[in-house]
Amino acid sequence: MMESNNTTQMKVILEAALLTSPTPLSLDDMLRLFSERIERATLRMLLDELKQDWQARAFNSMELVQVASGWRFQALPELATYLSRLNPDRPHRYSRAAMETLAIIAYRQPVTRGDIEELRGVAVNPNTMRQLQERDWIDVVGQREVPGRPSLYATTKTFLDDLNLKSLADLPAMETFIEQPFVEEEPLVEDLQEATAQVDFLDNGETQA
Amino acid sequence: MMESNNTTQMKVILEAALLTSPTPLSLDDMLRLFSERIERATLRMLLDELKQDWQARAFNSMELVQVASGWRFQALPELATYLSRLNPDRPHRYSRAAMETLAIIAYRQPVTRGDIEELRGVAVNPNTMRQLQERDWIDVVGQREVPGRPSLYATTKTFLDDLNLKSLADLPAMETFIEQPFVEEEPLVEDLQEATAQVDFLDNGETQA
Amino acid sequence: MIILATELKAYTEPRIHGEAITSLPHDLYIPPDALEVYLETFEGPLDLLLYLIRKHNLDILDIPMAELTRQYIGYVEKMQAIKLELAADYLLMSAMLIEIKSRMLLPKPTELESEDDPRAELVRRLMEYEAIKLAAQKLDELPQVGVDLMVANAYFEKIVEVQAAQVSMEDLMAAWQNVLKRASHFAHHKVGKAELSVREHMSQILRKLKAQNMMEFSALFDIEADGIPKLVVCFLAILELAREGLVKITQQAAFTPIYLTINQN
Repeated sequence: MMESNNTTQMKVILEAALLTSPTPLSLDDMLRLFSERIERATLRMLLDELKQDWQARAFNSMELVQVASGWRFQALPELATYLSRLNPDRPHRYSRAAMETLAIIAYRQPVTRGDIEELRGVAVNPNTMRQLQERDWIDVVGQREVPGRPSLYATTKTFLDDLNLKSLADLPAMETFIEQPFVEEEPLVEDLQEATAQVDFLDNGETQA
Repeated sequence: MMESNNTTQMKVILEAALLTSPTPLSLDDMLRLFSERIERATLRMLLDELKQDWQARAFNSMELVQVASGWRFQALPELATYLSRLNPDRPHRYSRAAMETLAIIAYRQPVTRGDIEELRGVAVNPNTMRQLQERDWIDVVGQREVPGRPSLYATTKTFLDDLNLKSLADLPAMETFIEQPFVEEEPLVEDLQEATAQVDFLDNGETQA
Repeated sequence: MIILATELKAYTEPRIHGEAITSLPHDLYIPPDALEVYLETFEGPLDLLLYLIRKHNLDILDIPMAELTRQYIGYVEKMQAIKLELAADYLLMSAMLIEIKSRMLLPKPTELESEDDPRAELVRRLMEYEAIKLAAQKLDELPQVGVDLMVANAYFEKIVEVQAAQVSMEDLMAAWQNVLKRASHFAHHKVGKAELSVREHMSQILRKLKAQNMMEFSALFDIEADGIPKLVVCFLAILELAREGLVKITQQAAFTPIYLTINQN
C-alpha cells in the first residue's frame, strides 16, 4: 500500500483522518498520523491545499475549517437546514404553570390575568401568556370594564384545531371537586335542551307522555 | 439558498449527511432530508452515483458502503494503519470465550444461554453476555416457551454494521470438520472384541484394588 | 527478554510446573494444582478434548477405565476448595466419557445401527464445537468499526428548530384538575359541557364585537344554520356578557333594533 512519502498521499491520509474524527484535530494530532518526521509548516501547507481542493470542487458539501482546538471538516452552513431534519429536536413540554393557565383560559374564558391568578393562587408569569399567544392558542377578545380595563383572554380556533377539537364543548366536562360544600342547582343549557326536545316530542303529537 | 430540486444538489445534501452522520443512514433517514417526495429508486440511484463519484476521485480517502442498517462513508481499509495512530486506546478485542459466545449467537440465533452452554460445554459467564449487550451487539428477542421461559438472544444490526456486513448471510461460512475426530469406522466385531478385552482388564483392576 | 519469550510460548502451549503438556493428559486426569492452568488455557472440556485430539492424536477411547474412574473420584474429593462451578464442566465431561466407555463394554444386540454408537453424540458435539470455534476466530479477524475501520463523522452546525410543545387532551385535563383541586377550598363550580358552550360563545361574541365595534342583536344569531340549542346558548352568552359588564346592550326606543357594543366605560 501507499507510502506517505509524497504530499498527495499525505493529503489523502489527512483527509481521511479529518473526515472520520469526531473532534477537531490539532497539528500535534495530525503529526502522529505519519511515522516520518514532518515539519509543522509542511503540515499547515498541506491543510491549506486540502482546504482549497475542497473549495474547488464543482459541487461541494463540506469545508475544512480551523477552530480553537484544531481543524475539522464541517458541512457548508447552507446545508444545515437539511441535515437538521435527520434528528429533529424532541418537542419540549410546557411547564405546569403554562398548562394550568391554558386550562383556566379554556374552561373559564373569557378571563383576565387576575381571574387566572385568583384561581391558581399565584401570580401569572407574563412570559407564559406571551408563549401561549405566540403559539396562537389564546388571544385577547376584549377588556373587562373595571378599573385598569384588564384584557380578557380566550382560546382561539387554532387551539381547537391543534387539540383536534370541534368546539370547546368537546373538552371533557370536569366536575371533579373533591368536596363540594353544597351543590348549587343551576339551570343548565343541557336542561334547556332537554326541555326543548321534550316540547318537540310533545308537538309531534305524542300525547302519551 | 439552494433548492434541492435537481439531482446534483440532492447528491451534495446526501454527501454532507453521510459524511457527518456517526451512524449509517437508512433510505428512510435520507428521505427525511428532503421536503419533496422522492422515490426510493431515485435515492438508490443517487447513492450509486455518489459511490461512483468517490471511486473515480484521483486520490481518494473514503468509500461509500452499504451495511445492515444503511449507508455510510468509511475510510479506505488501507488507511487504517495511519488512522489507528490517532487513538491508541481503541476498543479492545474480545476474549476467546466472548467471541465463541458471540459466534454461537450469530450463527445459531435465536439461542438461550442454555443452548450456548450446551454447545461450548461450559457455563456462560454473565459478564460476557452483559458486555455484548452493552456493546449493542446482541439483544433479547423473546423467550422460549419452556419452563423458566429463558431469554432468546440474537445479534443486532449494530453488530453487522460494526463488522461491515450487510446481513447475516455475509458472515464467514461455517466450516465443519475436514476430517472426523474418529477416522476409522470400526467394524462391529472389533468393537466387541475390544470390549471383551476391556472387560477383562477392568475385572483384573477391580479385584486388585 | 528470553524469559518473557518463554512465558509467551507457555501461554499458547499449556504448561504445568514448567513442563509443556505434550503427552499429557493421556488419562484425562488433571492434577488439582494444575486446574487453574486448564481453566485459563482451554475454553472448557470440549476445547481440551479437541486440543488433545488435534495436537496429540489422542484416541479418547483408549483410556484405562479403572484408572480414570479412580482419578475421577479422587479429583472430586480434592476439588472441594477450588473453582467448583468451572471444574464441574470437566467432571461432567469425564462422566460422559466413562458412560461412553461403559456402554461400549456392554454386549451389543446384533442389529446395532451406526447411530447407536455411544460415541456419536460426543463426535457431534465436538464437531459442532470446533465449527463454532473456527467461526469465532473468523469473526475476530473481521475488520471492526473503531478498531480497523473508521467511519465518517464530520461536523455540522445543528440548527435548533424549536418545535412547538405538544399538548394532549390528557395534559390539559390534568392541569385543569390541578387547578380545581387547589381552588376547591374557596370556590365551587360545576363545569359541564353546556356551560363551556356558553363561555365559548362569550369569547366568540366578544371577538365579533371587537372587529365590528357595534352589532345588531339579531346579527349575532344565525337562525337558519343554528339549531334551537345553539341559539339558546348564544342568548345565554349575551346575558352572561351583560351580567359580567363586558357588553352594553342598547335600544333607542321600543321595537327598534337592539345593539351590542363592548362596554367602554
